[in-house]
Amino acid sequence: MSFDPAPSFDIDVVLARGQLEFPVRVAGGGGITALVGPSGQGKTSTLDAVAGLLRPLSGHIAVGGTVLFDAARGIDLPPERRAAGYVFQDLRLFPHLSVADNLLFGWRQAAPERRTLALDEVAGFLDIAPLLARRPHTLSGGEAQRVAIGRALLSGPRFLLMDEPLTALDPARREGVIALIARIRDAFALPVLLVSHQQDEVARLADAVVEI
Amino acid sequence: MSFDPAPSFDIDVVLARGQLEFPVRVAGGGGITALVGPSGQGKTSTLDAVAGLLRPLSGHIAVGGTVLFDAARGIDLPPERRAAGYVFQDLRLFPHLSVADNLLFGWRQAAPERRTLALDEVAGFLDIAPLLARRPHTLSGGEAQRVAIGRALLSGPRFLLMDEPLTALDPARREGVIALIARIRDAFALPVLLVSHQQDEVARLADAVVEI
Amino acid sequence: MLLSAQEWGVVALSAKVSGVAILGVLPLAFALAFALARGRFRGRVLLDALVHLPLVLPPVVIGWMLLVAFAPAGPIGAWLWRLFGVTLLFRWTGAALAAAIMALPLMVRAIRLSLEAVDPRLEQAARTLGAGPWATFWRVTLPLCAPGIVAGAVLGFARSLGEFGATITFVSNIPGETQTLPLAIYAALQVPGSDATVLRLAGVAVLLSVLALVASELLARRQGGKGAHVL
Amino acid sequence: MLLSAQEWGVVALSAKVSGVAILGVLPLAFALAFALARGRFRGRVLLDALVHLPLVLPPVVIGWMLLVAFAPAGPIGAWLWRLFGVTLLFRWTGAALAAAIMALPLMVRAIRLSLEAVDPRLEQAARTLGAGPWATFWRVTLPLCAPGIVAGAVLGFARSLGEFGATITFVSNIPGETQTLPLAIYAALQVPGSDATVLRLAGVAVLLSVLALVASELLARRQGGKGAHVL
Amino acid sequence: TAPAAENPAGRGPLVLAAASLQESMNAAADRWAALGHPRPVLSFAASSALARQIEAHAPADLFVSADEDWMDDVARAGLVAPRTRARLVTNALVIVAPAGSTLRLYPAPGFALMQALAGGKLAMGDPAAVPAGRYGKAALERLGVWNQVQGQVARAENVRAALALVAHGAAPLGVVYATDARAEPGVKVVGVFPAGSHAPITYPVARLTSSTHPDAEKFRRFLLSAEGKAIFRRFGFVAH
Ligand SMILES: Nc1ncnc2c1ncn2[C@@H]1O[C@H](COP(=O)(O)OP(=O)(O)OP(=O)(O)O)[C@@H](O)[C@H]1O
Ligand SMILES: Nc1ncnc2c1ncn2[C@@H]1O[C@H](COP(=O)(O)OP(=O)(O)OP(=O)(O)O)[C@@H](O)[C@H]1O
Ligand SMILES: [Mg+2]
Ligand SMILES: [Mg+2]
Repeated sequence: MSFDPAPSFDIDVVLARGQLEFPVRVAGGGGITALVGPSGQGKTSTLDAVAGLLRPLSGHIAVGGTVLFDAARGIDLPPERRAAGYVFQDLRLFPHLSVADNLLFGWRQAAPERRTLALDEVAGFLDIAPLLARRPHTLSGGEAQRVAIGRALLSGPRFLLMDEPLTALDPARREGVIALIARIRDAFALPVLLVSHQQDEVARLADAVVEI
Repeated sequence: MSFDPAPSFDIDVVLARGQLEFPVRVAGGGGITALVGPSGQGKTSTLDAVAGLLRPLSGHIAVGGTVLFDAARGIDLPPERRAAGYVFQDLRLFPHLSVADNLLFGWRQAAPERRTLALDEVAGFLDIAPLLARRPHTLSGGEAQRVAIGRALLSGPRFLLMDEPLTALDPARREGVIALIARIRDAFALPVLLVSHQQDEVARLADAVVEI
Repeated sequence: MLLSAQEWGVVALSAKVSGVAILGVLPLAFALAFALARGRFRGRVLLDALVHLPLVLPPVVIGWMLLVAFAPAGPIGAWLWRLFGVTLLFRWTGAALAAAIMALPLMVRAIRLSLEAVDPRLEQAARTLGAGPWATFWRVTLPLCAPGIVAGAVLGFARSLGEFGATITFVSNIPGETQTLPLAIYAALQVPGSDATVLRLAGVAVLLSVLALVASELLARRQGGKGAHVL
Repeated sequence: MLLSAQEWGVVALSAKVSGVAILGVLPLAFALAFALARGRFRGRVLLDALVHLPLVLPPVVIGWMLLVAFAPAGPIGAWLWRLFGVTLLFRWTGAALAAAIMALPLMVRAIRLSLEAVDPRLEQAARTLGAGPWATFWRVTLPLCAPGIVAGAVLGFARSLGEFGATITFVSNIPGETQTLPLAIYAALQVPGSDATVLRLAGVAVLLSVLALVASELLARRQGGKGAHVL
Repeated sequence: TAPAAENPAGRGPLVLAAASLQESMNAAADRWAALGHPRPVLSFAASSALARQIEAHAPADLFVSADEDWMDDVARAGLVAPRTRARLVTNALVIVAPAGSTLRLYPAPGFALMQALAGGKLAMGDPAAVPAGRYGKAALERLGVWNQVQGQVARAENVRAALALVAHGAAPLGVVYATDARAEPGVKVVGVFPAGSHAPITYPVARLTSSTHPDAEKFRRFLLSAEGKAIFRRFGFVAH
């Protein structure tokens, strides 16, 4: 595995969800940073904050040297300018679009030079090529999860946020996706923030582990 | 672990989903039967058929000696008379009800003699007691999954259908829930059909493994 | 806003007629919405068209049809009279019937829209939890389409408040019995120089509808608002 | 169904007036629905009440208000005449305006209901995928509330077809220019013994609305039907 | 400056006329067209609606009202062209019953209208709104029976709606114009109010100041001519 020497994720914020307020600090070394911790501790909230969907009460967020949020300096990039490839815990496929249109949703928005991957390639790797014409509600759990991963990868992201992206996959497919993520990280030097409860997964993939 | 000598799940059906038709055969020995297999192979469809949500093209389904479906004999119990405790892969919590009302939804429908568990007990074991007044959309992934498990357990089921019920749980909580499931199986002699991609989970829990 | 005693009577009658009309027709509206949203029977489009009829035809025609049907010698009127000794002609109950019929299509559409948005997977979940079709309906389907029911009721109430053509044609304009606000406004409009009366009565009508709107907003807020999305 | 050439003209005019009214007012209806569903500004209830106004007041009053506003000396009419040299008085465009205003509340409600059912999490997902607020609106929000837009358009079209009171008060009853189906029906109703004409014209109105209904059903089916639930 | 009425070639003057004149005005327009003129464009609605349109400066040529009050209102607004207002026709007030009735009433002071109703409704135009209702109420007051029957009155939107109530058996008796009774085969006249029991029922016509159509005045004069009045008499109006 190749390491990126620059700190990939530099997060130091206070988040609020409902009545709850909690501080989050992540300093990823580069490559894949695993975010682990008990359920309900704020992992998804952290990813939301990095993606620009949850505004922190204070602090700053930088990824690969780019400041996305800084309360003190009044910086708060809107989500669409952060270019996160976010695989949501609850997937959030677009019900009104076919699988192919879901996959290409971000790709079509992206600047041409960021379209580093092609639909066929991703669909092949994720084994979802036969599903392209289907609507999301006809997919099995694991199929939907792979489509969500493919959609994030195809959007030309500058970094990946993956919230338990492999839970619904069988061991063989999980291997394939893990290999794909590792390959993409290396080929495009993409920082990845990965939430996972699977210790083996974390041990095999992560370059750094952050406990929340 | 104590074994039930009667075959718990006796499933021999042909299912149809979309264009697809596939045969499914499960003969569980008793206790917990694990259903494993690649994504999109029909595990969820099988559970739907046992719960009465997907009508097989042909064949029969019996659980613990009770025939739920038999195409030849024209038997097809409606879902509410099958008393399945179904933990859905997509959870399906009721968005208009509080967590407490979600948990008690089946309990309130159940005959008093089937109310073998109490809300406090289940909420305590699943560590969701502080969430009872909340609405489902404010829950984290793991919290929602535990509520879904609790709702199924509280409905006074005659058997459990669990579709990857532990994916969003941290290791500690997963241990707790596994212990709870084992305890319930033993205390009430409940047959359990468990879909899981986690080999360690399957190895530790399952009395029988069926490959699909 | 100062109203005469007689004008207060008109306002009270309007509120009564509209209220009774909407509450009375709500179950029918729901049943029709349900049939149109879920049913897969032949003649669905025909039923749909029938429900829209009161919108498409000028209200006076609807009033005229009601008159023909409910006249003492009419097909329904004769029957009502023989069996129950009641007639709707020239009665406030007839005004309520006219208002209900005119409001029906609006209510059906709103409820239907909400029903079609109910996720059938939640109904399945309720069934596996031991709820039969009826319990599932009461405990899941109905509460999930509450926004549509409230919207339909508000829309229907507003429409009832404004109902004129069918009412005056069917039950005529009898002070204290069938003279609702629009009929009083119409009467004022026919007299040269009574614009002030028209505006005063119109103001009261608007006030009544604002009250209904505010009530519906409060109801919707209590119902939980944004929580209606499936996790 | 045999219509005279003049009656065909009435039917064509009605279709034109209703079609133009609905297509023209649809963007406004959407904007209002959006503001009411999403906006958290002061005066929301007031705006809501204003939108409901055409329902609550008798149509004749709305027609009269339009007449006052769009008269050559009226606040809007004078301005229209000075700037563009047009007047809506006694013109089919005025009939379309009246129909649009009467249909507006129905359309706003239906669209609003659909908008409120759109899952904001999907809009968030679109944003993270690089879609700005506008792209998210066009590619996610708008298609997700298509059922409400179609329902609103159908409801509004039906209401426009039946519009009578505001129209005759605002633009009078001029054959070939403002005499839509309901006005022609009214004219026939005034002549004793012309029940057959009334029924024939009413039949045509119903037929027109059935066509609109069938078109909307086909549109809804193409749009994907049951697929609108979030996974 | 008010927009002038357009006069596209071949289009006649725009005449705003009370709805109860529909058949007779159409016949007059047909006759006028047969004489080689462009057929006038006729718009029928309630007199009140038409008067308000005129007062909003809608570009029209002639106004034929069902009562003098609304014509007065228009005149007060200065919208009637000088010396063009004239009485077009007059009408009589009658009592009608469903066609099969054998009743016969002689409206005179204290006549037995209440008994004739036998608990049913007396259909008439809304006295507060419709001219026919106003005349009817005045006549019944003059004959001293209004106080008895006023609780039984069904006030209809217009006189034709009152007629329909009787024709469909919803009301046993109605007070309508003689012209309406004549046109509806479902009713028969069972009594005629004496002319002195109410103010003369007149239909005024006038040219409007907004009129620009060259035929407008000519058509107005045609309506008031012997030939025009003959047409109105065919429909039961009184015209001298
Ligand atoms: N409505 C539908 N139309 C077409 N195909 C469908 C439909 N519903 C399900 N399928 C297909 O049926 C197959 C079985 O689905 P099922 O959900 O049972 O799989 P599964 O074994 O549970 O998979 P996973 O492990 O990914 O959850 C899948 O290939 C799925 O794509
Ligand atoms: N709208 C809300 N109102 C109240 N509390 C909320 C709301 N949204 C989230 N929370 C709470 O915030 C906490 C953090 O949630 P978050 O989803 O970030 O947890 P998580 O670490 O991702 O958990 P999991 O592993 O279960 O997915 C949880 O305790 C959750 O209950
Ligand atoms: Mg989470
Ligand atoms: Mg599955």
